[in-house]
Amino acid sequence: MSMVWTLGVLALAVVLTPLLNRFLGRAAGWPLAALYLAATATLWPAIAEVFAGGTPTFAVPWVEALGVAFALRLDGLGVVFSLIALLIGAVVFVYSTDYLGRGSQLSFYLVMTVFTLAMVGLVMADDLVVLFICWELTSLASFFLIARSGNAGEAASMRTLLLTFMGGLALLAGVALIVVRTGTTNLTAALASDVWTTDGTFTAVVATLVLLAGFTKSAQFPFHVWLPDAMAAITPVSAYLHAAAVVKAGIFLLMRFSPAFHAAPVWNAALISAGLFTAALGAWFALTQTDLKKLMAYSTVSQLGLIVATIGVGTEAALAAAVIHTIAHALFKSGLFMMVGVVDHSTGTRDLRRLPVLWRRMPLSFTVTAVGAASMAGLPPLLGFISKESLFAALLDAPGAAWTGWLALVLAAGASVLTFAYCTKILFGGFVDGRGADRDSDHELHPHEGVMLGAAAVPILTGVPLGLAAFLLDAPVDLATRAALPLSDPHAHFTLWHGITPELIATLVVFALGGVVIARRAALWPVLEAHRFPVDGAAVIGALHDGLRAAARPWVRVFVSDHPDRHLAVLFGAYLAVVLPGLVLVAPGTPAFAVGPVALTQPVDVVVCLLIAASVVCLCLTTSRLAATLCLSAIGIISTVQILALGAPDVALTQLLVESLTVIVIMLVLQKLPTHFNFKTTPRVAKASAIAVGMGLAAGGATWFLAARRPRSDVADYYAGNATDVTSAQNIVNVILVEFRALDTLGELTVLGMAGIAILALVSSVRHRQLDPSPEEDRTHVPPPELALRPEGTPAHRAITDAWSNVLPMQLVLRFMVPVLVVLSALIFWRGHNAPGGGFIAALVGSAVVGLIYLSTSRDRQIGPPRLPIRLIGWGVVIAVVTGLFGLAFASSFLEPIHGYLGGVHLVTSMLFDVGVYLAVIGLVMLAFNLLGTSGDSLTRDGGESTRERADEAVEGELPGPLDTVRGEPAAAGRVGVRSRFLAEGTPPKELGR
Amino acid sequence: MTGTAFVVLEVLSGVMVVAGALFVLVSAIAMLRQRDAFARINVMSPATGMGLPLIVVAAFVHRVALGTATVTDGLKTVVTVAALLVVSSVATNILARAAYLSGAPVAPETQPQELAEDPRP
Amino acid sequence: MNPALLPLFVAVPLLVSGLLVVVRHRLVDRVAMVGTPLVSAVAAGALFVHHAAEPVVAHNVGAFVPGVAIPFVSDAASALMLVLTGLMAAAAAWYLTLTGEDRYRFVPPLVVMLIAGVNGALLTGDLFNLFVFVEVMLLPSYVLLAVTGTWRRLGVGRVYILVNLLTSTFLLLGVGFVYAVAGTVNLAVLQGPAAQDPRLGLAIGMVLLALAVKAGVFPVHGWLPSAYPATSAGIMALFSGLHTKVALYAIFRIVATTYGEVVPWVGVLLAVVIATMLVGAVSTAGVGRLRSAIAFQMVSGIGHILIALVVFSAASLGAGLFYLAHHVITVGGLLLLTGAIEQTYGSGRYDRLSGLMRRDRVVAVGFALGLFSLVGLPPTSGLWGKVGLMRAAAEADAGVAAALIGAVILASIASLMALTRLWREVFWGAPMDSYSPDDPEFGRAPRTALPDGVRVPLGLAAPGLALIAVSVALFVFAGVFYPVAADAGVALADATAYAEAVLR
Amino acid sequence: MILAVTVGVLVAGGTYLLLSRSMVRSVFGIAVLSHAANFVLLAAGVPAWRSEPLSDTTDPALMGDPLPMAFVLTAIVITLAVTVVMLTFAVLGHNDDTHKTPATGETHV
Amino acid sequence: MIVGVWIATGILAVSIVLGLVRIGTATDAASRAVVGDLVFFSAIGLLVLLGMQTQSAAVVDAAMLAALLGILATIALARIITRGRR
Amino acid sequence: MRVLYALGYLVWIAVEVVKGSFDVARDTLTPGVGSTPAIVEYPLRCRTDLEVTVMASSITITPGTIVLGTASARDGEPPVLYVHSLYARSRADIIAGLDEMETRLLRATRGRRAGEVQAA
Ligand code: NA
Ligand code: NA
Repeated sequence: MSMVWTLGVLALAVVLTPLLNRFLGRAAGWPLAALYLAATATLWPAIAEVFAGGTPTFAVPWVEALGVAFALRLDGLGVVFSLIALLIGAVVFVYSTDYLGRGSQLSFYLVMTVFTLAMVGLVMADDLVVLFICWELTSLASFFLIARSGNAGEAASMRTLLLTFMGGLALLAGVALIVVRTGTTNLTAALASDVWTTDGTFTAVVATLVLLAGFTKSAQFPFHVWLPDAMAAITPVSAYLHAAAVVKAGIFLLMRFSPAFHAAPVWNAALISAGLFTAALGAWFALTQTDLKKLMAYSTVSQLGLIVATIGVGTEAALAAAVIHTIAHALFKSGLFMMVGVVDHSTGTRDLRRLPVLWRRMPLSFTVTAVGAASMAGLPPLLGFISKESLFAALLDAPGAAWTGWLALVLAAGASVLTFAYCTKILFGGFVDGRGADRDSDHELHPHEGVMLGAAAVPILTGVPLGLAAFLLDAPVDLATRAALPLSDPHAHFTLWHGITPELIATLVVFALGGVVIARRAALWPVLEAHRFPVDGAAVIGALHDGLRAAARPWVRVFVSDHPDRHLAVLFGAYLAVVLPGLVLVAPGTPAFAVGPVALTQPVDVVVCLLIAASVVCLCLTTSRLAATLCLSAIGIISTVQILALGAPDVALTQLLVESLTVIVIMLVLQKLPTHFNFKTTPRVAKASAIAVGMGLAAGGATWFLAARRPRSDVADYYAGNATDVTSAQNIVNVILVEFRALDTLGELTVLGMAGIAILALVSSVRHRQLDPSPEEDRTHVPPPELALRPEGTPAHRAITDAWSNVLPMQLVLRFMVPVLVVLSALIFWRGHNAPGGGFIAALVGSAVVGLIYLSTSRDRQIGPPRLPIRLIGWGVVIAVVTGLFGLAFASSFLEPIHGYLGGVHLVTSMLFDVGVYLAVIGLVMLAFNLLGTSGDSLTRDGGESTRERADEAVEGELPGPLDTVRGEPAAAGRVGVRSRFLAEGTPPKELGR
Repeated sequence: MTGTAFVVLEVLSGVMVVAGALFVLVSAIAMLRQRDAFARINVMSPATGMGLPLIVVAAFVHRVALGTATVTDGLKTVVTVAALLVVSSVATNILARAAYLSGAPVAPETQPQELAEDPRP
Repeated sequence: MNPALLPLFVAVPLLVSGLLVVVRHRLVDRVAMVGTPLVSAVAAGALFVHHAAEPVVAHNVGAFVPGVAIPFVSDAASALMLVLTGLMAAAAAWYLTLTGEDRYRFVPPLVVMLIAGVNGALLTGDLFNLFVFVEVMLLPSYVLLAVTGTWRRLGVGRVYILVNLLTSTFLLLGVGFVYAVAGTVNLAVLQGPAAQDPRLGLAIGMVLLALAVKAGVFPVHGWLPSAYPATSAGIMALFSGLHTKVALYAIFRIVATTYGEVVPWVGVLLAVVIATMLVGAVSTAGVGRLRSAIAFQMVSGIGHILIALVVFSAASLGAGLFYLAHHVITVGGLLLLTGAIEQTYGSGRYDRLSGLMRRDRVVAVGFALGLFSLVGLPPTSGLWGKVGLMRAAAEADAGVAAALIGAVILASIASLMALTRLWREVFWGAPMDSYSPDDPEFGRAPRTALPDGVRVPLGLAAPGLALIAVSVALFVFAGVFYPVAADAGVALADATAYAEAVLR
Repeated sequence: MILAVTVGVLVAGGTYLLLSRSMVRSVFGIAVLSHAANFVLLAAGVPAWRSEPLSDTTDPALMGDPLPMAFVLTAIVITLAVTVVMLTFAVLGHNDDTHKTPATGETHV
Repeated sequence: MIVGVWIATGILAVSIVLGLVRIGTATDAASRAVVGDLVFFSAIGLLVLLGMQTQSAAVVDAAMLAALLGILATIALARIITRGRR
Repeated sequence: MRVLYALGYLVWIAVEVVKGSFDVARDTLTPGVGSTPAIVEYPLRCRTDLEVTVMASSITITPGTIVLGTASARDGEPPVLYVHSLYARSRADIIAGLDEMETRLLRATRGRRAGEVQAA
């Protein structure tokens, strides 16, 4: 419970931060530091329990479906790392109160407190997923803290985020593998699993993933690049995150998983080699820096390398050494970072080449820095000396052949020589040499020591007593070691004097070489600084970004296009890829063709096939839009023949009517388009033909191998045997449509009706001049041809140009035909249940009437009252649905037909359903004619209606004013009839359709 | 339906369909051979005026022979033939005028051409 | 519960849609457009709860014989999808009322019709009926895509309609072949035999191919990033939550019933899934508009969701469905926020936006959380989505698991890199002092000074922020929400119960 | 099964048309493909049973499968609906050339 | 009868093919339109011939509707060749 | 009486259609182009719209002739048809044929005497 309190206090700090910041500004650091100390205090009972040999735990379920619990557990590792996080955090907050500018520092304090919460959660987590979440949160907090420092920080923070994100993914993958393999998300249970000893491959894979995660965060080569980048963040952030916390999260992770991996060869090899290489590289880079803070960053990289290498050794002594060096490093490095801030604030620069001689003016700062640098360099009697000795000793035990230990020691010693050198550079370059003293007098020196120096001194000076009384650390380090190696029984004994040992000799060699460096430094620094490594991490990540964009472009270019044919070609390719191999696979096992009452292939099928082939060829080859339309029409009608030959009269009638209507609508549209296809739109013949032939083979082959190779289906038998009994109707296809599968029909009628609404909405969304461009603007405008015609006023001229006299015979015919068609439509509607017909076919006949009337007038007019179509559609859908709801309300199911008798006539509610169908179809057809039928000619005439106007009227009703043109034309005397004499009198009649 | 009548009607319907089809073929070939759109419209008549009505009537005769014909069928056949003869010709007039209006070229052999030249100069 | 009520999920929206065509009143339009999906979601929520007692609810519409009638079937999976699509549609509709797009002609009835189609497609147990409802979904989509957005919408409208129609034709062909081989298109009757009969397998493969196109799976994904960004943000958000997801659900459902756990062609499937994840993620880096980037993230997300199909277990299906839910909400939120930005500054192009972090802090924070969610960072639903999928992937055979995990990692890295660029170019940098809105016709307009005080109105950003808040809630209360998806996964995996309920 | 050949021819033609950059040709392509799909559905009903499914005139044992016929009817009508919508797309802007869509100079990404 | 029907079917098929050839080769829209009409009616002829073989109940209706629709098509063709001028 | 004339007219038209069809067939199936196209103006005696309609329809249904345009009456001029003829030998032949047709038609619509009315 104590752990929860700790987290609670930290969460309270997060919550209080806005308030504290508001009232105290940068001084909010004081109460926050106090809260951190309070958090430490609340943790004390748990720490005591750990010292007593226990492991306090806490768990509440979180996502039980995944087995995830909010589980905490404190052990030696947790104690060490949480104390580092809390105490250094408190110190840094105190430091910040002086370091930060006056005024609000909300984002700094807020993210810092969130970070601490996540960090402490991370080290206490006893659930793999919780651990992962805290891990990611520390990454995010780190990212935000870098990002908040303006332009320089933004780029750097992105790189940091990317690298730590990669590590997070590796960790997540590792966690997923562990969870699935061990069946638990509990960290302790998972680490205790025997899979780590029994399955070497699995262990190696997971170990690799975990160490990758650890490497990214603890800045190991090649992921070290983010840390120098992160120096864009302000100094308190670096002192906390980049010395004590975030980077230590990586170390923590490696130690946390040591129980599972410490004996895995991959683990040992990777950690030791990467660690030592990083140690050397970091130290070398540190030496080449002139920015004190960057120098510190590379120094951190180097120090962490040593720790990682030591963890990789995996022995008891090694882990103990790693723990103590972690503590030592956290102390001196956070202090040193803070000292850089002191120098920076005092001089206005961190550049070693610009700093004046400081040690005389700032003796306290010089002293504290000297102690910190000495600790880092490993000078006795400081803690750094003890920890480095331990590291050297531990590395000697490196697994493998005997020479590996020696090699490791030599490498580590080499890195330490460099360490010694850069420590020299920090101290002498920063305080003694004063390379900038004579050059830059513009930087006035304002010693700024106060609170900042005090805060920096605390961790550094803590290293002095701890070095002298190192035995104090024996117990905590033992506990931590035991946590990292559960089966061990460590008894660390830290002391300044171990006797003459290899590590002592190595240390002495380091000191000796270091002395040489001090002596020769004036010559050495410029040489080193001039030879910076040419490639830096920012460039590498920049190149990665560029590479990704370069890689992305082709994928975008190939697959994103405004040209439909490109997309369709891909679709066809996919279809071929699926179907052709599929056919090859299924062909061998294909059963024989079905044998039924008649032969599977009838002679008429062959005729149809040939005619369709001819029409298709013509359709594909012609460049005339009209010819293409006629070929399409031919295909449609020949298909009707085939459908009828297959015994589907309803389908045949529907097909015939639909085909005709479609072709007529196409023709309406074609009057506005160029007469011929642009040759540029013709597909590349070879390529398109190849795809087309392939598709033909695929679809034809699939029909050949999949269809007609079984007897008539059970469902068909059911319909043939029972449909009439169930529905008392003889036309089975019709009752399937309106009863058995009325739901399909409901969907279909909605689609059909709403297609009318669709075109209305589409047309409404387009500007007038795009809908009906003026002849000048219309690229497709074809001027009226020069006609060989006698002059205006002659009967010959009128015979061709007068529309009304030429359509009059048709108007007369329609007077007879329309009633016939209407009656026919009604009959077809009525008989649908028992003979080919029904709502659709009847409606299509009705639509033919609409079409005839629309096309047979002398001028292009809207047909019917303007708002009628949308009403028909809307009410059509409503009637159909309501009929269905009747079934639900008064029978047992939606769309269930209810039978009844009215005056002896058998009635079914499905007929009402058919009414809905009828209305919707008529509505669509009227809208299609009205909206697509306008032509350039109808617009140029006086009183012509534009498409836009028709769309508006279809929605709003007849519009008054200047648009009210067609209605304004002179009223005609009457309609054409058997006795009328309009032609003889020379006056136009009133035409149908209005 | 007696056997003889059946045979007669069946033969009749067979002859009628072949004759009808031939008229359609004549129109089709004429389409290829005529010189302008107006001539082509003109030679549609054998198909719509003779060919199709023959076929439609033959179908009815066939049903009569089989004994499946009904009065409704007869009525529909009449309507169909009427539509093909009357309504279709009215529509053809509209097409012919539209052809002229669309600027379709008139064969130069056309003499006289009184839409272009005044017959009473 | 009376199973006969299931068709109301279709009937009510259709009725409302029909009425909205006739009755045109602004308030009625708005209430119906937002309310219909919301009511549908609430009803589906009740249905989901009911499934604890009765796992599968099935009804043969019209009360005809099972196997002949069209069955409507609901289980935890379909109920979850209904809830999700309903909520997403309601959020998008809400946004449309804020931008005023609901006043474009017939947008409300078309949106409601879309809901009807979605609900029907989610509930039907009949392949041909699925085709019909897919068409009911698509018809309004063609229009909605093309009536809002820039003038380019008309061009891509052609792409969208042609791709979808060709795909529908493929679907119809596939359904035809299924009937040709099996003599039925009833999923319950089809349960099981596909694994034994390769001919049926091929037919179902054709159906799945068509659905894969509609879902936006590589290599037939191109239409999605081509078409979606050209329409308005609200419509894109609506589509993003409905179309591809319904297709994914149908894929899951069909595979679950016809194949069960013997998923065929795992190698091919694996390659396709991995390619979808990677191509979507990598392509995100190749664009310069907010919504194009999100469109590619949608593609990548679809690949992620399909991991469940590769692994195919109740747990993995649960993970896939959770990821689906997370993705719908996150992408929807981001799109609506983008919409608010576009509406305010006239453009969604990286090069015309800058420094929004300082101008519009709340929107920026919401957007950042959305991006976190996309890449799987806490505290967002994306984290649990990724955890679940990683777990599911780890369940597969070693080789498959390695490939899937590797692909997820690579896709995440590519996404992060692409999205950080987006963030830097749009949200960081100096706040804009002038703007050049995308001209609806020419794409470019002269730069105009940005008046003082121009900010993204919070009211306009509210729907997007609400969805992002849902994403965060899904993170915090994953303990409540994850089991929902897990239950749905269990239901999806139990095809026998499904079939029995239908044929009972 | 000459129907398979018919289907193949129609699909090949439809495919060829869809690969052009003209919206009208594409509409025709879709229409042709729809015919093919209808034939596939009807072939799925096994054309060895071809009598019309009218129970008053036809022996149930000889009847063609009515279910695919109903499917085809539905499909035909849906095709009609979308064809009308496609034609609207083709004619908006008086330019059906999808190579030059009603373009605006905007880029697509 | 059946022989006649087969012969007629063949003749009509030839007519349709000739018509298609003419549609493809015509130079003016009006000619195409009229040939298109002919192809339409020829196909209707085929439909009627098929009906004679199969005793289809729908053929009489189909023929009647086709005759009426053919007229509709003819007028539509008239509209398209004049590009909408009436 | 008129009914008889009407029936007679129908028969006459039917015969004309057959004759014309054979004309077309002969021309089509023999080598060379045997047509002599002409477009002539034909002022009508028909007065009611029905008469004009039937007249125009009859002309068109007869193979060899079609109506290209119909002009309404104006300024005392009667309605005029423009007829395209394929096989007539001369303008006079065409006019004569049309006159005969119109006369027979008018007899059916107006009775025997009306048929004799001469063109204005
Ligand atoms: Na920008
Ligand atoms: Na004629």
